[in-house]
Amino acid sequence: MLMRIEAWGREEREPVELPESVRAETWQTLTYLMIAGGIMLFTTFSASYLVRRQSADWAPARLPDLVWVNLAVVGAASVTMELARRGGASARRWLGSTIALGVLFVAGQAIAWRQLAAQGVFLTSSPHASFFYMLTAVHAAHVAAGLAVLLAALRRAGNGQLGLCAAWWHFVGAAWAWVVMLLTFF
Amino acid sequence: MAIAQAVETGKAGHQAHGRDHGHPAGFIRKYIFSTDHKVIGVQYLLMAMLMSVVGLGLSLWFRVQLAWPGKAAMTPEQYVAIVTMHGTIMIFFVVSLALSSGLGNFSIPLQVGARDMAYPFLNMLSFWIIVPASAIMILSFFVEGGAAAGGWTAYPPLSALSGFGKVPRGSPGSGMGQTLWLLAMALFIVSFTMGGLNYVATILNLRARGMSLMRMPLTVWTYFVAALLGLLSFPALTAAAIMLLLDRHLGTSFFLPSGLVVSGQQAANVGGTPLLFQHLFWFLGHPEVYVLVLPAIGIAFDVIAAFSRRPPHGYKTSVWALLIIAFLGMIVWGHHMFTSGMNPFLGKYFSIATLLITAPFAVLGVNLLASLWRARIRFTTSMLFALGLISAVGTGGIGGLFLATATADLHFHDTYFVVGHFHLMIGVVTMTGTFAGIYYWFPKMFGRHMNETLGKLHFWGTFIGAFALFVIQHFQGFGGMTRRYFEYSADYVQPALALNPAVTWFAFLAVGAQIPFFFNFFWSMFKGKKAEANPWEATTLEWTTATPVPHGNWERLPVVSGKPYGYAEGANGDAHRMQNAEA
Amino acid sequence: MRSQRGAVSAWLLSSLLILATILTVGAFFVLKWRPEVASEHGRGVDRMITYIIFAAGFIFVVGHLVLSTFLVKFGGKGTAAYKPMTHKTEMLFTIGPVVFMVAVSELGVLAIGGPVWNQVYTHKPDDLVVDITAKQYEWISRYPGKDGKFGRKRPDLFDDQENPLGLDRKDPDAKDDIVVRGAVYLPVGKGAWFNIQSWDVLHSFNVPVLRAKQDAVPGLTTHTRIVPTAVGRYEISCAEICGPGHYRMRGFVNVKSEADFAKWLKSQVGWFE
Amino acid sequence: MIRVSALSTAPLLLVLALLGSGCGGSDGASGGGNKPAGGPGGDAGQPTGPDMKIDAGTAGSISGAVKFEGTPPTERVNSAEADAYCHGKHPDGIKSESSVIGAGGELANVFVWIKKGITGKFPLPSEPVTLRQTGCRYEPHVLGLRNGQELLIRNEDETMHNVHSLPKANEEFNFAQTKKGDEAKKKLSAQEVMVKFKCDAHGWMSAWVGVVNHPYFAVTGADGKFELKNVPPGEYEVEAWHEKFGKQQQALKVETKGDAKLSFTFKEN
Repeated sequence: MLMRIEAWGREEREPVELPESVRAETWQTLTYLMIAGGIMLFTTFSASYLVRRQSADWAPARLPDLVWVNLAVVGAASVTMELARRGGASARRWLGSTIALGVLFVAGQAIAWRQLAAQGVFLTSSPHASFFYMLTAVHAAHVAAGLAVLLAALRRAGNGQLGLCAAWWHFVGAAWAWVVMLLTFF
Repeated sequence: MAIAQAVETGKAGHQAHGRDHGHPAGFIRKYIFSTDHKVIGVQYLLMAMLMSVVGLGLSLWFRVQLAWPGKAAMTPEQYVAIVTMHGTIMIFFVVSLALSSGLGNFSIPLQVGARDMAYPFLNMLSFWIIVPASAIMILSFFVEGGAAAGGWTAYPPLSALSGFGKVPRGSPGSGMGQTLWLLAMALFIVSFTMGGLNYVATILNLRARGMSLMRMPLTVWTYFVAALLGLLSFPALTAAAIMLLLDRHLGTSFFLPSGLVVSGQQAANVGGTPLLFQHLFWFLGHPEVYVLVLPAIGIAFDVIAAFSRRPPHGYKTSVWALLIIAFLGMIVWGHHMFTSGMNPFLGKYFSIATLLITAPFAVLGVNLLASLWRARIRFTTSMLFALGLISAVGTGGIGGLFLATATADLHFHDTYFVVGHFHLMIGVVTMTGTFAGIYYWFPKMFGRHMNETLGKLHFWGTFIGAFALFVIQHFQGFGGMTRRYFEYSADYVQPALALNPAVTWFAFLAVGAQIPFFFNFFWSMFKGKKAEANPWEATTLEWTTATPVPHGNWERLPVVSGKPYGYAEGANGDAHRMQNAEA
Repeated sequence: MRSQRGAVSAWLLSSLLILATILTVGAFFVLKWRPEVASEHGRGVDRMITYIIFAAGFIFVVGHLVLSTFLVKFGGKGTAAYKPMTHKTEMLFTIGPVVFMVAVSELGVLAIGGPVWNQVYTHKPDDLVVDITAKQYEWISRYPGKDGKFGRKRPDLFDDQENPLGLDRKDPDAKDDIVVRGAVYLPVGKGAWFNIQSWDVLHSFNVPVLRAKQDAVPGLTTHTRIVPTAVGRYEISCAEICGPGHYRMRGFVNVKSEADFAKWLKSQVGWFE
Repeated sequence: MIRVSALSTAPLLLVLALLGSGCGGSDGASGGGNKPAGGPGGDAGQPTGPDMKIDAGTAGSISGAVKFEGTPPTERVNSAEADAYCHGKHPDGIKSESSVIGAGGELANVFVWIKKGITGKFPLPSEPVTLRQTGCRYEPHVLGLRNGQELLIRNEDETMHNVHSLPKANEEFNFAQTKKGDEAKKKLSAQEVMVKFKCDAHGWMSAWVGVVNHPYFAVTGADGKFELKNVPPGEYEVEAWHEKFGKQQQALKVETKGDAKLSFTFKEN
């Protein structure tokens, strides 16, 4: 077998690089697909939430006010991301502030967890709390992925190639807005 | 599409490529941690073959128990675990790996005229995540309580009652085995999702110049639709798995309701809804059927075109049928749950919606059949498997009529009718498609032909065995024989029971027929008849490059000038026009 | 040479396909392929199944005949040549199957299946109400006793041997509830409305002869309605995997004449009487 | 188990991380699961200390009887219809064995053992204790054995039984014995009074097993009597356990070569 497929690897030395423009298109496909997958994930969770809340034991707890502050933070991060995307000389600075706001957001979420835990509300306290903890954790994973991407993009900031990073980042922000609305009003 | 640039790079990147300049890359980078889609495709095939030994072995073991109770040295606890693991391994670690991942990886870049997948490194990662996933799946047999035993559908509460913390234990297999099952499935989802991303990006962005969407071979179309379906439906299982894990290990109550009493022990859970899991599971599970079945049909279209020397009938309608199947496939999951206790009104809706899917499937079936009309059929092994697929799609498909009708499902739900039906669809259809693909592309993979005599032996054994085995199971289902039973005692089931030894003998035939295939596969790699670049006189792009396929697939990327199936009547009989032929 | 071998394959495969078709269709005449039916809606279910057998059988037979004919006609010696179909024929071959499939299948489910489906899920006021509780691996039925009321089931009072339904001794509704392990008693010809529950995992209340199948879901009460039409003893088998003992989770539905049923009911004492 | 729960969440988070790795670069998110360690039961296992040698010249005994006062509860009769074999053995139903009381109030199936006062290690008997499944009942209904001693479980019925133990300190087991003559050997390795055994297939079947560190335990017979032999002189606390009427303790002193008398009386609860 090894002999048979010998030829495949014979000329292997450099990976076959795609031209920049094609590469950009594949990134675009990848990003939008992942956003679609992410939307499906949060839709599934939301549907589960709406089903689960019909049980007799449903008792919505008041979320810490901090989640609204966090919403504002993530909103601001979207704005700075948008400014960074526009490019220009200050793009890197805007991207830096986006990352800072992102970190602040995650930290804020962690504090919100601790506030809730201090009130004696834990993962298993009520179904509403279970959803809160689970959804924030799942969402934080998405934010963390976004932050990693932004950090990687910091080098390239300024040459106007932040469109896809921005798309993901806006998705993450919108997802949090949706989660907060869901947990508060439904 | 920026194909032109790709061609330019192709020129630039490969002008220096020649035998003399080749640096032999290290063995490990070439064959183990290779990023070449062709190597990865073969790796997937080998992995699937390895797992099929386990999965099929398990099935023979419990078939012996079913036909001759007590002769198989098996306890009821082992039985449920074995049935569960057979289902999981065969669906996710054999069929998915061989068909979706294996042949998909090998054929997609070659058929669209790309040098490799869009993300070769991600591709390699996808494969290497499957290795620990497979290992974990198999190792779960050896933990306390044995492997997962809640059925491949893993319905809670049985699958959620882990016995960890305050959660009571539902059955021996609900403990560590179920956790490892979930872990392996999580890894599988990661791998399959990354694979799907790669497929879509490759098909959308890396097509050769001139290959519009409507010039793609049907195989590529089916992989494209299947990958999109997978990407949109797997998140539902991901969410369900997260909630199930939380229920199992951290004491939440997503799926565990109030008032549970398990083995006399009262559970602390409140308010969960077990039905929710079923909805989420089948929101993935039903599209997953199409994720597996559609590529098999796509391969059959390509194979039938090549060996009947004419373009497949109704290319456009087939593509539309695929898209409609994909859409409808996402909104009919509830037909798996007619008797589950969901609202009877929903049952009616799902029944009506599901029966609509018969229409696009009928179009595919008619197109497959009509592709033989006025053809000049060459009966190679590959073609035989594709023809077998037509029969299996028809037979399995009409079984779906019974199950999709809620009223009839009152009798058929969870009987061997279901077993026979889904084995025909995601067992026989997928595997005949896979084998058709393997015999078809083997010369391209290894530069040698597979032995035709052994191949025919393989086909006849597989087809006769599998067809008889699963059609008889339909009759057992008519007789009301329930699934997942270790032994039977009821009066009404006795006539159905009498068919069990026959089913087992046919199972031995179908599985035994794989022995010549395994032998043929490895023997032909070294000793098979040498193959030229286009041995089948087929027209799609993979046959335009040299055999064995060089790294990067083409010296110069092909430029597509026409439809994928340029078969026609020529002056001296057959004629064919390659897809990249100059106009 | 290729064409000769091709001819062999063509004949082999097409005769095999025709043989398979004949055997499959013939099996319906030879085999006792479904249990007798002993319920009102069960006859409807069978009517539905028969309808689909004819519809599906038609597709199955025609499809395989066409396939076999094509194999022989166009396989082997290269006699035929490809000419594309006209657009019109092609559309005909697309719209035809679509209309046929949709008409046949939807007509069946709407005209025959729908009414039967409704029959199974409609509670009529004078139905006998029976409470079924499933647990690993037993079926326990309950009748409301003289007062016609079911007592509440309390998980905290559950005891496998002493109180498998968790009834409260002090609850007057529960006191006279009649509890039967492993068996259900029904009068023939009278509608019975089932409340089905489960203590632990999913089970499915499955009585093939009565064509009844309804999952027992913990935390939920599911329903089904049965009108038995023949006196007899019909086995309940669990149809939803519930653990290693799934296969032996048995029970019996005893359908009795009205007089015998009344006699049986009278002979029963309440769980706490 | 704990480690795996953490492990199994990690890949899920990884999926999300990968789904999220927009334009290159990914992040290995790590999952954390926390769960209180340790199961119930506390310190299980064999007792430590020196091997005990009983001096036959000084050892005494404890004996007595257990009575029940009040109206005996009515015995429940369960239909065995679902199982043809059991139905054949008990066409009129199977009586529950939860309270077996003689005409004079003699209470059978009471487990009597020395709860406090015994230390040290005793040699294990090599022969196993047998728990039979016969006539769709467990035989005996209540039994005792030493921890670490072999328990032989045998199916003597022509039907499938399922042996399911519901311990708190020991390891749970749950397995089927599908045919007559099936045997299984099990060991319970921690002291536990009592472990309930049930058959998932036949809801009326139950057995109770007392697992004790030392050899001083007994089960009352139909006459309500028990005897603990070869007890070294000393002060002890003796417990009597009944599945329906609960537990009682009494302290007593065993003199050299003396026979200490004990009587327990259970009342309706």
